[in-house]
Amino acid sequence: MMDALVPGKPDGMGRERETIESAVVRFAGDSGDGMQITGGQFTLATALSGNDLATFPDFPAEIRAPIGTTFGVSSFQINFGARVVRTAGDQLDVLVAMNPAALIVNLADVKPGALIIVDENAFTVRDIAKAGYAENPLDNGSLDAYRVLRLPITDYTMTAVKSVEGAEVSNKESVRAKNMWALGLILWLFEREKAAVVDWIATKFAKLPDIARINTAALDAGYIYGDVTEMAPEIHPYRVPPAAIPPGIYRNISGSEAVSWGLVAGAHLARLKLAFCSYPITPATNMLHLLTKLGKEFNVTTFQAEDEIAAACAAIGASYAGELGVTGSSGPGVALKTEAIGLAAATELPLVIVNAQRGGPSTGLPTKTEQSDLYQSVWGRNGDTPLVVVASRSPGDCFDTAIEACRLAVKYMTPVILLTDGYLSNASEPWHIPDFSTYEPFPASHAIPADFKPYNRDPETLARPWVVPGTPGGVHRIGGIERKDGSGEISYDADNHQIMTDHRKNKIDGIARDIPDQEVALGPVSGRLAVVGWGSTYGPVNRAVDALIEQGIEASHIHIRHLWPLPRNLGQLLAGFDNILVPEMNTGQLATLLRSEYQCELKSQPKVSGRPFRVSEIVDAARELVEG
Amino acid sequence: MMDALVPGKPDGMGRERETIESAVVRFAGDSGDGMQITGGQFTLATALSGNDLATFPDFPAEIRAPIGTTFGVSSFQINFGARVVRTAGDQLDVLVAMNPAALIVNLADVKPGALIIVDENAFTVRDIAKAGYAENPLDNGSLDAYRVLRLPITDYTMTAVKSVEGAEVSNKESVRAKNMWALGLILWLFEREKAAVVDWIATKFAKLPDIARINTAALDAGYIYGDVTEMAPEIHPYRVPPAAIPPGIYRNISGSEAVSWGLVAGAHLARLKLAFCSYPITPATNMLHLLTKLGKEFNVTTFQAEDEIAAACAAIGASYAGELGVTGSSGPGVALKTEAIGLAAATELPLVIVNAQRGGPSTGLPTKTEQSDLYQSVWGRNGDTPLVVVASRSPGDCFDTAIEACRLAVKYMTPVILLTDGYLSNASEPWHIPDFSTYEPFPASHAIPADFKPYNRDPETLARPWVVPGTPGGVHRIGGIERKDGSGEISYDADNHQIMTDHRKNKIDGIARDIPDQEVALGPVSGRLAVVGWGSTYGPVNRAVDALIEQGIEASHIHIRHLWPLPRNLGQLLAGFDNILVPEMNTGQLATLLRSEYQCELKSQPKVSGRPFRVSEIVDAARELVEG
Amino acid sequence: MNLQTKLGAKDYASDQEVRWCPGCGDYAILRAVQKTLADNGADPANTVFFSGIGCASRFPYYMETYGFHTIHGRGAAFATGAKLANPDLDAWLVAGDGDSLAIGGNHLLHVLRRNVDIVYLLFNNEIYGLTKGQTSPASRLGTRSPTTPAGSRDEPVRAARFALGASATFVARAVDVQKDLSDILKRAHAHKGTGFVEILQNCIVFNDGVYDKLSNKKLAPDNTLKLVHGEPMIWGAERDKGLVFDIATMSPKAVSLGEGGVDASQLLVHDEHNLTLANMLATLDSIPGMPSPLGVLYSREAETFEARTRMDRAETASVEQKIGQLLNSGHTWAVA
Amino acid sequence: MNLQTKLGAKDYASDQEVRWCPGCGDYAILRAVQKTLADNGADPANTVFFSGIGCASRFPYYMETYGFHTIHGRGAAFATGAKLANPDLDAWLVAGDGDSLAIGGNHLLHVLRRNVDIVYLLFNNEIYGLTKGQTSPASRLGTRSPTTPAGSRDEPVRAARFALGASATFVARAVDVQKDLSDILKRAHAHKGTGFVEILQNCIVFNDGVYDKLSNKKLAPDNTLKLVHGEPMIWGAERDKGLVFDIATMSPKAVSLGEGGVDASQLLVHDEHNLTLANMLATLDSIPGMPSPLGVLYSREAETFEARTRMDRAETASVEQKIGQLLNSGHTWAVA
Ligand SMILES: Cc1ncc(C[n+]2csc(CCOP(=O)(O)OP(=O)(O)O)c2C)c(N)n1
Ligand SMILES: Cc1ncc(C[n+]2csc(CCOP(=O)(O)OP(=O)(O)O)c2C)c(N)n1
Ligand code: SF4
Ligand code: SF4
Ligand SMILES: [Mg+2]
Ligand SMILES: [Mg+2]
Repeated sequence: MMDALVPGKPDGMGRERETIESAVVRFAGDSGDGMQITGGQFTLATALSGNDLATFPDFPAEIRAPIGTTFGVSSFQINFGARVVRTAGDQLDVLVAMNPAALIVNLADVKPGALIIVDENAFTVRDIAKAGYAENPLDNGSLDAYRVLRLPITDYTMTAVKSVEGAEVSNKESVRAKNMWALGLILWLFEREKAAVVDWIATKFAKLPDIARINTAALDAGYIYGDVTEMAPEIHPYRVPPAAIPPGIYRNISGSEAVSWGLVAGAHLARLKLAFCSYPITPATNMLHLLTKLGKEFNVTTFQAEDEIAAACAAIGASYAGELGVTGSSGPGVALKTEAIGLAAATELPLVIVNAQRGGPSTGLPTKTEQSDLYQSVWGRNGDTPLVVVASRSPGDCFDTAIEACRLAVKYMTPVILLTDGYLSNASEPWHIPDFSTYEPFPASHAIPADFKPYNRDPETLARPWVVPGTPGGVHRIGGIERKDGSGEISYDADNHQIMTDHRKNKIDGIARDIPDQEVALGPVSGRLAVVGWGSTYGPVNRAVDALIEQGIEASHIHIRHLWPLPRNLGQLLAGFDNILVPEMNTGQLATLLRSEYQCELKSQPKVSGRPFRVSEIVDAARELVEG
Repeated sequence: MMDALVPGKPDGMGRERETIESAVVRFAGDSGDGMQITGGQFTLATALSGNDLATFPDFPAEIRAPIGTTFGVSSFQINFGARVVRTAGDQLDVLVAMNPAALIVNLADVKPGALIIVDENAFTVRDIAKAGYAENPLDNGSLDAYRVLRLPITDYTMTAVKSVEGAEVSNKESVRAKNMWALGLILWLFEREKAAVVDWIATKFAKLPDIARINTAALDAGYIYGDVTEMAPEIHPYRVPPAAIPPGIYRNISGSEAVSWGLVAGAHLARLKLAFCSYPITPATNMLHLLTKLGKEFNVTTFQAEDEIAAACAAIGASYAGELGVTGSSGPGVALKTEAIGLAAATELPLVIVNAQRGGPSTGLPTKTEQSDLYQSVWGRNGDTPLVVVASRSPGDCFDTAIEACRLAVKYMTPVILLTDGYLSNASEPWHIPDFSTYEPFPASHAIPADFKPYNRDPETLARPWVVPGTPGGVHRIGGIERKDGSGEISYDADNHQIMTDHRKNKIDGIARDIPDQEVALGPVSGRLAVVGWGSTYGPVNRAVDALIEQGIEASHIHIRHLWPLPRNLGQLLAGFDNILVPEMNTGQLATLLRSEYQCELKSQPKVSGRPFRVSEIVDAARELVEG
Repeated sequence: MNLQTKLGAKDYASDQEVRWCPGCGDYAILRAVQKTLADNGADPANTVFFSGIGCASRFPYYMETYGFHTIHGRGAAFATGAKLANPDLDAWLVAGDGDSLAIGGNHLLHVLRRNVDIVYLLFNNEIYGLTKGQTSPASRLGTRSPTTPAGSRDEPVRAARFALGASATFVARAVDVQKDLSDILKRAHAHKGTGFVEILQNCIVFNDGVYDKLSNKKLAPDNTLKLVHGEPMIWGAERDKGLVFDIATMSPKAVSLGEGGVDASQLLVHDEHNLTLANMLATLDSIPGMPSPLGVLYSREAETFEARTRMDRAETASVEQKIGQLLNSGHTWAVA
Repeated sequence: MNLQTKLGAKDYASDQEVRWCPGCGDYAILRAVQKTLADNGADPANTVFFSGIGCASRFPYYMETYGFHTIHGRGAAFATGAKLANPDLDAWLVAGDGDSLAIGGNHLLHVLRRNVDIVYLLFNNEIYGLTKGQTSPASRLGTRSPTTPAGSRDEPVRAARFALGASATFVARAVDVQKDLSDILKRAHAHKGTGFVEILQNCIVFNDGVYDKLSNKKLAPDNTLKLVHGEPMIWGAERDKGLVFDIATMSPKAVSLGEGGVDASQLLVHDEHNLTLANMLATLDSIPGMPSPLGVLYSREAETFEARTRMDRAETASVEQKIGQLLNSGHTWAVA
């Protein structure tokens, strides 16, 4: 929320900068307008200026939708502030709309009184109609509730480009620089440095110096336009002071990057090579792309399989042969892996399955986020087939949860499902880069224990020994038919099946002893209200609980990272609250899990619109619950 | 339990027949010894004599295991009585063991003091060793706790065969008749008529008259041996008086038959052709075999697909084209169908998935029974993908549940999972043949409604109209990407996704209004103890509750047939009991479901040994629960 | 069904906005298919397009016929099931190379061997379009993509070769922008059984230009061999190149025609029904200097899946009775 | 690894009781494989047998080597993953015809085209043994089974033909009881890449005798053609039949040798490296009167999957450092 605090130092026109605590800005335009780049660069400049921030990119579902259509709109949202930022923001303080389609699609999210900046050159009769407007929205008073800054951005850009002497660029290339003009303006609006962007342009277009020059010119022009133009009094620059951020080295990181790197790190800490076997599927594909880049030097092999089943099987095959097999996919792809995952559970081999969840059911909404694969993760297998489920809460957190998934898979010889989602995959946040040398290794052992039998278990972990083919003296056979306790030979014996089923269950249940007790993320450890969440709703839930506390409502935030087994103290912790609210981006899957485990009364708050929660939605639901 | 009542009429030697209320007999021998046939014929004779009964065949996992090995033992158990019989029996009153392997494998189930009949010719040094005995168990006193009748059955059979004049049969064929000799003896033991067996032999070997004659001779010889031989006084014949069975026409029916016929009946009642698409897997394969036989005249098409995925997809394709698509499989196969089932749920097409459950996880125990796919059925899909789950409770009940599955699939345009299991598939019971003409049809409609849109819903059922390709004027497109409410066009709209998700959920939840309220199978509707079960544990649970009541413990039996959605009154019903015991052949899956729905306190009684519950196990657990 | 007025190609276009990238080869194919339906006088109400998932698989939405956009790789299985239920449907299947040769390879094999009477259009852009440009099993050696930054090194699956190995009864190849594409589609449609057509399709975004040699008007004549049953195999802008078979090496050889060259009468004559020839043609362009054959490589008559599974609906009354009999069959007994 | 004493065939037998039906063709294959390993001096600790599910797939349990009995149809994918992790494993895969050509068809295609360096033994009994006798995709026309009571009418998949269509680099055929089976297995094992061997295996219970013409000592000579690279193709008890290629019809023809017949020099000479020939051989026995070819139909050198994916393990310290650098790469900034 863009709440005024104190006036800041004046801008180039001597205008007072209004100091505000935080702001939410969305860049929106056609897919070809470069909005993701614009957003990314603004994010970087913002991070460098010391704000905390969170971002949310939203891509069109089509590869290349026709220009000017609503389904071709691409946007990038950033929430930044002088305080800790946990979400990409609910409502927009600033919307940059590069064409009518971008305006119509995004208007509903704009706060009344907020600033809307439009490129009026793009509001041609044709494009207005294409967006579905009956008449020009800039002219018919429909935007009266907002502060609208209509600028001929394309014209201004062309002028700026022409000013670059000797630049040989096409008309198309010139027009394309308009995103940099807009970026320049917004940099001015929030008192951000251009330097990093200028550097980036230079690097990016190192081989196309003319393109670099016109883009820099457009950027400068936008910035200068803001700094020196007289604008309506209600349009004035802002200052968002730096946040109190723990000291350290930071970078922006997306969930896709963090989970990929976390897997590399996890395999390394286990002293194994990483065998990442996958089949492309949105939004999981990025992991395959990123890991393919790393390769050899990181002990990473990637394998693009013929389908998801083969990917899962190959990952298990790799684990069988002694490396860390990981497979990544999204809901429908994970569904296909179900049978193979059952084999990994039965043969007790390590396997990490990363599920970047998306809207379901079936093909559903591939480019939208949702967290509706929790049932599938915890319960979605034939037979009594328990395994481990962990979920990441933010882009940066994907790094640590990926390591945790690797640790548990290797230590307990079990499949582990790591849940991320479309939001986490694409969104990025400033990440306090950890000192990797401080991470505790958990080396895997392929050594043959004394009295080796493939299903003799470690008395502590109940894990079986991981003796791999190629090991002299360890020759043995395993398979999916029930195995005899100890020897692992095929056994149809009734009692043995009971014993083995119990072992499998006890092994997974026992992992609860090896994970941290459930903590309260915010608020007291017992009391009037617990808001319980998991996965990527961490941000909005945390912010909502913050707001509730500010509003004088005693509330706590419980965020569950280990979804199976659940932390040992969770039941008791929940019992300490009068009310429990469980917001999730599905029809109530965690709510079902908690009820089944603890028989607790709770209020489920489901939401499946393909978009993250708004803070206000949670606040409202919480107030209703406690105030009745 | 073979409790003596009153003496019956004497046998051929003037021995008193001891009248007993019920008996459990198991025929066990090598796979080649014809034990299934022996058991089947004894079952028939028993049914004809008016007893109620239940049977349990147990096959070896191997196709043809080497002769004389323990893993080659095949057995057939029957429980019959003068009262209603609900289970195949816990402990054996009579064991027929045709070789040492059959003895060693089955001895643990024999009641102390029970009768063991062995073919002592089969107790050769070699076969004794093969079975794993260090010495001949018939000679070392190890069977002192039982009444042992050791007979040279093979020799007796050969003698009988030789007496058949002019029969040209091989030695092998002669020896094979020994199962008929044993059957004859048991027929005598329980005062059963030979006539039906003689008829059956005549029909079966109509083209091999000599074989028919020697088998009949062996049967006679066994019967006469019993009738006229002096045996130790503790070995005497029994009488099991007829049970009070509702009048009507009866037949034996296995679950595989009943479910297959039920599907035919269900499709017929919907006035559709049945398209049964499957891929062989134990124990589901029989359905494909049986339905293939029916074919054309029953409006049945069967399709053996290239894999389970194709089978599910083909079934959905058939439903799309307007017939009733059904796919059958077992746990690992159903796992593979998960993604396709999601599409059926998303496109809202009727689909019945029959899951004949078996021991898991992974390949598990293909030939053993278990009910561990409940999680997978209710929750095992990506996305929020609710569907309907029903379960059969006994072989005969498969007929009606299959019809119910078809009814719900067609009426609500939804996938329905029908759960049976290995026990139900193979076991058979006397079935009161229903008058099929009394079944209410539920004809499907492919008519184009006024204002047709593919996702306009029936206000009552929330089902969409089932307009099929080939229908003039109904041209439209459907698919797995989220569909626009009404038109069904692709829609990435956030609000629409919420609306459609709600529709899908409400549609399935609403089915609770269309299923019978939960009844109590036995005992009062509230009180001290409810034993809650589902699926094939119906028999032992019912019998156990009976026993508890007899023992003076107030108890009720609640058997859940509709597992999703659950009956509307179930929560309230459960709330009326002080204690709830949930025995199931898994690690507690129904218990989880009930807890998650009703937050009720209950005691889970899991069992996963690949064998049905014993009545006594449930009785003991119940007593412990209520008596502490 | 007799349509009162003959429909034009445009009448087969649905009201949905076509959402492929501008310049995508799929547009040309869409037009050719719509033209084919118009020329065939297809009844929209009896025509159904199945598809899997991928850019190509959006196809059904753009056709004013019935359409079922299913799941990735399984379109063939859905179509098979639909034909089981209603053998008279005029069914088409559109599937990408990933859909058909990666995840769907098994279903392609089986739909072909079963000879289900549908038209199978494999849009081969040698890339995964929808998921943004990873190599597909059809990608040629050296294809750079996010999953093969150094260029692909897996031997590509060759669709026509694979189809022949899978006992296909009709195999054709065509280029998206080929003028007479619709003629090939008509042949495929007329074929009783699976009319399998590999359509070489340009993905302008992720794999632009892989078929330039075959689609560019200048280059195509020297690089494509248009197959005509019963005609000698000749190609080249000047129609001066011919194909012969060298029995000593059991291999095809390219020869020059005319002056100083070979006489046309010595050339291999195309015989659609010869499997050995078809197999040879299916791998011809992997030999340097050899053209890429377009047209019908192979066809043979064979019983269709529909002929084997077709079943008339039995009368309700008779089924009712049969079921009653079934329930009462075998050993029954009366309890009074 | 140098084994101190050479192991005999029996040393490769595990202590598990073999549980196939008495008389099953699998026994002979088991013996031949054990002999092959012994002859190869295989290191049991570095040898691993993968399998899917089926009677054939029980194979690994009977070998005193590493073994992984996986899930139905996916053995090839597991083997591929294992070779990705450890390219030096001596890996074998045993899979039935259902396992390979029904549920596993896609993985067979891809393991072949990737040329993963394993031996792929397809036990083809033309039936589903383990599930008690349903037809498999390899069942020939007319096969009666519980799912085809009137006889199967689907065109069978021919394993060798399919493998060639899938770009296999080594394709051989053999009969279970063939004396020199082990020689063929050795060839497959020596091949760099996927050594694909279709072994025609008798299922005595559910499909007894389908290969009688090829395995019966009296009938075999007239019905099998033993392929030898570089040798003319001759068969018959009297070795009086030969194969020629008729260029006019582009088809193989059987001729009589010797007196009044054709001279051996006119016969087709087997060339393992000729794909056209291999394709022809793969369908030869579908022509009435033609023999069934046994031996190596086709082989070619090609880069293996392992050669493409092999990766030495990077040093722990260096990876540690690289990860540190990775985390700190790109735009970073300091907060004080
Ligand atoms: C089960 C499943 N796996 C993966 C995907 C993601 N996916 C969608 S289309 C596609 C491949 C597209 O390539 P292709 O079939 O060649 O079609 P094109 O887009 O090139 O036309 C993939 C991997 C999916 N939708 N479902
Ligand atoms: C996912 C799955 N589907 C089906 C089965 C059942 N099944 C086991 S083996 C088999 C086929 C066996 O035939 P084949 O592969 O030819 O091997 P064979 O037994 O003849 O050696 C089938 C259908 C299974 N185990 N798993
Ligand atoms: S990505 Fe390629 S195949 Fe897909 S629509 Fe765009 S151009 Fe066509
Ligand atoms: S069923 Fe057939 S293949 Fe299987 S073990 Fe028996 S004989 Fe062999
Ligand atoms: Mg493609
Ligand atoms: Mg087989």
